Amino acid sequence: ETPVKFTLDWKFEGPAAGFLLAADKGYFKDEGLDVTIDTGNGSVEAIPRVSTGTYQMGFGDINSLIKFLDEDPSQKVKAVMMVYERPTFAVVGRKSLGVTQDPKSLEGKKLGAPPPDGAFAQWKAFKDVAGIDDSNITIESIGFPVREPMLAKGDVDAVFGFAFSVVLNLKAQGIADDDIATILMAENGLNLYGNAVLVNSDFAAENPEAVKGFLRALAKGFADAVANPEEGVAAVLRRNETLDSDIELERLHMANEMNIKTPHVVDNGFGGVDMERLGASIETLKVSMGLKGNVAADQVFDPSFLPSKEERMLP
Amino acid sequence: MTHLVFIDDVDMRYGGADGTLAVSGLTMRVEKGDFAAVVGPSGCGKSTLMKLVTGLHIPQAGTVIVAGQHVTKPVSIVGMAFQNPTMLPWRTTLENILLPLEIVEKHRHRLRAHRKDYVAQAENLLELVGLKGFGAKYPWQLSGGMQQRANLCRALIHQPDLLMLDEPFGALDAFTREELWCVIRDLHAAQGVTIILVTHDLREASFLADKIFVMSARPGRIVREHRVPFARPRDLDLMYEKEFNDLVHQLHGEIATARMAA
Amino acid sequence: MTHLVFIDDVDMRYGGADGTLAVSGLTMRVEKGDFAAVVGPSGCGKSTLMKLVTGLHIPQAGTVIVAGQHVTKPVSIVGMAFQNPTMLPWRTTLENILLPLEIVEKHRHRLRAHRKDYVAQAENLLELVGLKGFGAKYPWQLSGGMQQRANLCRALIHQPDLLMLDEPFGALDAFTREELWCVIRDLHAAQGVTIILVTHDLREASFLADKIFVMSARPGRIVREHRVPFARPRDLDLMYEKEFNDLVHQLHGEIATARMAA
Amino acid sequence: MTIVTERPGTPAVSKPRALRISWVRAAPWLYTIGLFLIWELLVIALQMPQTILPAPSRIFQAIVQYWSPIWKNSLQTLFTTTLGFGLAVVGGLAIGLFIGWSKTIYAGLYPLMIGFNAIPKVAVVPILVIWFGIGTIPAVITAFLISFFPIVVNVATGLATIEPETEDVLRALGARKIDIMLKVGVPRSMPYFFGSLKIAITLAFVGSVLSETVAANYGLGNMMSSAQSQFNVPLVFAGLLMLAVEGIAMYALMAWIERRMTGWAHRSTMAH
Amino acid sequence: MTIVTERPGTPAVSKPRALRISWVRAAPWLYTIGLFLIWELLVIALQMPQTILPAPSRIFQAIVQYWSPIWKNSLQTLFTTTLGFGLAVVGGLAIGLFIGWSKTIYAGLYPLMIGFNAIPKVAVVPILVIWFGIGTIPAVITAFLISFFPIVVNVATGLATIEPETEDVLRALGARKIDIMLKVGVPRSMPYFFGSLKIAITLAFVGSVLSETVAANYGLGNMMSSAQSQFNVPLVFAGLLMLAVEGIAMYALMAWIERRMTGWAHRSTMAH
Ligand SMILES: Nc1ncnc2c1ncn2[C@@H]1O[C@H](COP(=O)(O)OP(=O)(O)OP(=O)(O)O)[C@@H](O)[C@H]1O
Ligand SMILES: Nc1ncnc2c1ncn2[C@@H]1O[C@H](COP(=O)(O)OP(=O)(O)OP(=O)(O)O)[C@@H](O)[C@H]1O
Ligand SMILES: [Mg+2]
Ligand SMILES: [Mg+2]
Repeated sequence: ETPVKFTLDWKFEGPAAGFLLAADKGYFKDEGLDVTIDTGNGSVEAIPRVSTGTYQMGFGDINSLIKFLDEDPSQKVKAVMMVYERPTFAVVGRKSLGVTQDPKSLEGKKLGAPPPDGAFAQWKAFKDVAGIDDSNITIESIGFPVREPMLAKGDVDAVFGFAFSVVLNLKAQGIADDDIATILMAENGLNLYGNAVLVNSDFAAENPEAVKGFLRALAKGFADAVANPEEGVAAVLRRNETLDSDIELERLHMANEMNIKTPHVVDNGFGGVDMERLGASIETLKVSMGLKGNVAADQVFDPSFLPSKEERMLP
Repeated sequence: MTHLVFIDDVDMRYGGADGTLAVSGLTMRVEKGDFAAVVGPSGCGKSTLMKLVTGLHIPQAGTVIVAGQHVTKPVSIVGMAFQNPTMLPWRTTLENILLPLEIVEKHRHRLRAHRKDYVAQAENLLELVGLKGFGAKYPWQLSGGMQQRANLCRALIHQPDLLMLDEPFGALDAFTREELWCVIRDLHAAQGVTIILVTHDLREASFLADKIFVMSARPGRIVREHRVPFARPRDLDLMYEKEFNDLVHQLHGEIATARMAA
Repeated sequence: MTHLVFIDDVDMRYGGADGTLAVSGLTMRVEKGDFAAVVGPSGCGKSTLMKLVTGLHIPQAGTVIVAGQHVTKPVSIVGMAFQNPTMLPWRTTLENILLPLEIVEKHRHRLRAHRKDYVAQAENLLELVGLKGFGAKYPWQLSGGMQQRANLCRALIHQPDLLMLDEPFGALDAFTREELWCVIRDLHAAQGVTIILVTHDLREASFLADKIFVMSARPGRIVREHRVPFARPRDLDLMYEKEFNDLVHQLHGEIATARMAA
Repeated sequence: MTIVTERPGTPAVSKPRALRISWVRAAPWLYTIGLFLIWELLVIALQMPQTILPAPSRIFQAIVQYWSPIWKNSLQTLFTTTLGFGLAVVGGLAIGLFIGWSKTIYAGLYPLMIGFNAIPKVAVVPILVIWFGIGTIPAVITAFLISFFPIVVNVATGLATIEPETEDVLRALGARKIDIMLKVGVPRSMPYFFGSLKIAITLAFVGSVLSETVAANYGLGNMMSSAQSQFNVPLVFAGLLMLAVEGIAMYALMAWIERRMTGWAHRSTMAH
Repeated sequence: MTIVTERPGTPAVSKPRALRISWVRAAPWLYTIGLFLIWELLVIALQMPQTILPAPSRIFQAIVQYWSPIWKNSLQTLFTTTLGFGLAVVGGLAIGLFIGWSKTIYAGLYPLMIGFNAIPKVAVVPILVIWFGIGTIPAVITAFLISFFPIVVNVATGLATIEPETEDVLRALGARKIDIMLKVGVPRSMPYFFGSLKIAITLAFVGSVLSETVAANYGLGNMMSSAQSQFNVPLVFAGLLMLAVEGIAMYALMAWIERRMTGWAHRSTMAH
């Protein structure tokens, strides 16, 4: 068996169900892999973990990966499978504070942003494509632990974050469903990809079969998570007993709906990318993240390990 | 009674009912103006006696009367000095000497207004013990002997009726000690204060005191009281005279017996 | 030369070229088997003298020869004892006494194999100083006087040719001190070891020593050497005899003069 | 631990003595209960939502509800903490002796250590993760890094306070530096060493929890950060409470060890 | 600070003395330079990418390049730290004296403080932010919370080590508890108090940076966490370096104040 250490983007929560199911149902084992899945500390931190070879594979934000490779193209990491076909990047506000589904409603508001947040990183590009005038917008730098409580208290009018985290956390804070306004950046002109499976390029070069097997198993895992979210949530709860299964189920539903089983995926299968769109998103990132122009799409994403399209269709 | 200190059949036990019985059946009288010395084997309760007189400890049985009053709380008419000078290192020598005035009821309210008088008084005392001009120095800038002199000044500043000295010269070398004997002798002569001196040094007791109380081993009580016959003022050369050595020899024998008995 | 300790015209200055000149022109000889005492005003360089003899300090000028060898590094043929007993509190008294054996080259390699012999020897010493049966106790379980006795045992365990005592009895009460005088007196008689004793107490020096060296004030040198005429063995009652007091009186006068000169 | 004893005025044989001792015994419990009571009342009075500051009753409820994960994660944290603390003990002792060995080494390393100490260890954890992956190892190392400093400083201080006379006695016998170090330096610094363990163990907890928060699948730190991201604030506080309890327990253990191992220092005059 | 002095064998008037003192002086610089050199070489030898562990040369380059933000943020952090530290000084002194006042209070509060100390302050920051908003206030409070403990403990220890004879002298004069406290207790605990400031100030840095990382628009903590998310690792390390420098500088300042204010304690026999 080939040992593979895999790092998630975040803790064991609903959206990680696909990975955990692949492990629990023996899909990895069937491919001759001995996979350890570790929690992560943000979809950005997964990238250096993989590039240094501490983890052979991981799950991280492809936009950050582009930025990472742009800083230093010699880094040994690339994406091999797209999981969030649309990024979960969102600005979530409260209707009672004057924020609606319309991005323009953010003008003149106070927005809370954790500096390491992936959604906030796209703000520059997003405000351009959505035509927001930010001259009256104040941005407060607030950490993850206080993001939703501050929004709930009304200290800020909207916050940046992953839709499925922020919305559910807001509900946990006692904010009513119909008070929450989610502005998904991908639905408002920001044409980016989201989180992808990463691999250490040295590992991929030495064990191409292992990587292929891993992705095959993963496709099955995600298919199961889409088909049977309850089973997915059970796998998550096995690893963290303190979670609330209803909330995780809802979180998984949201991820499936908004990010994983998107219309494009339904048509073209799970896991692949459109190289042109990826190239375009690199152009977008030049605006939002100030890329130097050191990377091209084919350096970032390597589709050669993907299983066939049939194996990648989601139920 | 005309006794300044009157101790009658006192028992004092430390640390509860089954603790150490430090003194038992202790009876002792000191008159106003006396210079009394207390000698005895180590651990016999000499320091305990001091604390009984000053009201730092209250006996379980017996009577302690100081200046006509039953002692039930610390009496503020005494000055004390210990072997360790216990000067506060963050105050100058002068400020150290003035410390009792900040505490004793009688003086604390007058201190601010009459500070100049008090300082003058302290400087008088400093001159008396041979420390003129050292008031502004810190204690740690003085030698051990000088600190002990300042300590005496502190014990005297509030003009106590009674001066209690617990082995004040134990840590000093022989010559400095003799110098301070003379200082104390002169203080006693000049100020007429009553002094009780606890000491291990029989020659010190014989040279300075009018009365020497010899204590038994623990539990301590007074086994013998000597009148010291030498005329005042006394000179250091007294110590090389035969009668002096005979007195010391006798005291020595008595304490040796008291130790044996223990 | 048959002198065990030979100090000739020694200058010793602390802390660099413009530091304190502690002793200057110091000349002194001690013969094997002698009991020498060094007295002098405080700060005159008595402890410095001890450190010169033991090789803890090397003089800037002059010669120090101990047991026929120029002293250029610590000599290991001496035992030392200070006023402060410096027992290691984490070792039992016996282990403290055995400490020098773990260090001195001659013994350290033999210690493990011959431990029993050495322990027996230590217990002999303990008995000699009146501490039989206290070997297993920790130093802090002993009184000050008992610690000082153990300290003497430690100084003697490696059978040094020379025993250096720097005010070993300064912190003790008068009676304990007299007891230890007798202990030292008997040790000297029994073991024939050469002893140099530094002290402030002129009676101690007169009672114990064969020769008394009187030092001047700093920078110290020997101003006078006395032969002590009293026959051995000496008894404590000697101290109440006239000749004894005369010697003490004379020494007293000499040191007073030396102090004045400073 | 107070400047005033019950001597003045009261006879030394006093009945209330036994009573007073038991007050001192009871005080920690009384104060703890008092704290919880005030907290509870404050929460009720101010109508704090439990996502901001849950009442103690709610926290205890969370402890009962989540007892199984709390227990497992506590054990994990205790394990990493103890391991890191163990390393700090060994390393701190060694470095402390090494530093105390020479003035120059001391002068050279001390500022570096201060500088390192002023750096928040959270910043170091990601680097550790990159080298060692997540989980037990970075937590152990963080616990080590955060807790070895007080041990080093204390051991070096112990060496510095050796009485020069003790040294003279040994040097006069021809003792070498290493002899003095082994016979006197090491035992002499033991009370200081054991004294530092109490501080070190609490810091070790902080370190391992910190690291678990950022990089671990298990442990109280992970549990709390996951609960935090779920806004299960009572569970966060339950974790904090467990930490406080573990911290106090280990502190008490260290205090006990200190008393056992260095009784001589407290009974002899050598203690400060 | 070492058990061996240059006494044995060398004449006391020794030429090399001046030289040796300057070695001790130079040691901190030499060791620092040595550390950077080894680090640089290690990075080159192991071919570390700068996104993981940048070489010192790269860090210095980042310091020059980003000097303006580094400088501004450093000032902000220094400001919050100093403020929190100032509060800790006042509060720690007050609580220390209060605790030292009575055995019962001491027994009651001490375990609570240990428990609180075992809680990582990161967990407390979110609560502070919710109460006080982001920015300076929570940073100041975190710095306060993390740094007041050593001050309290030291002040209480100072009170506990008053010589009973000094107390007796005053009590025999009829001094009340408050007199003894003011005349002896407070000044007596000052050396301990000033001694604790050195530790407290480094902890205060840790606290304010921690809080800035979670919730602030300015400060080194905020700068480092944004740099981290930009993969600008040299800037992160530049921030850490600045922190270390500020920490050492403040430590030195506190050590200087300690020497100035409590000279008597070092010159008298009272300092252990
Ligand atoms: N606070 C205390 N608690 C318990 N026992 C005490 C206390 N103080 C003194 N003792 C005991 O009471 C006895 C008498 O002590 P005290 O200090 O009065 O003797 P002393 O004659 O002054 O001794 P020394 O000559 O050594 O100064 C001793 O046995 C001592 O152990
Ligand atoms: N390590 C030192 N550095 C500088 N000066 C010193 C040192 N040790 C002693 N001195 C000085 O040298 C002189 C002689 O000191 P020494 O300790 O030999 O005197 P002493 O006769 O033993 O004094 P005492 O009777 O007080 O023990 C003193 O003036 C002292 O201040
Ligand atoms: Mg006494
Ligand atoms: Mg001396």
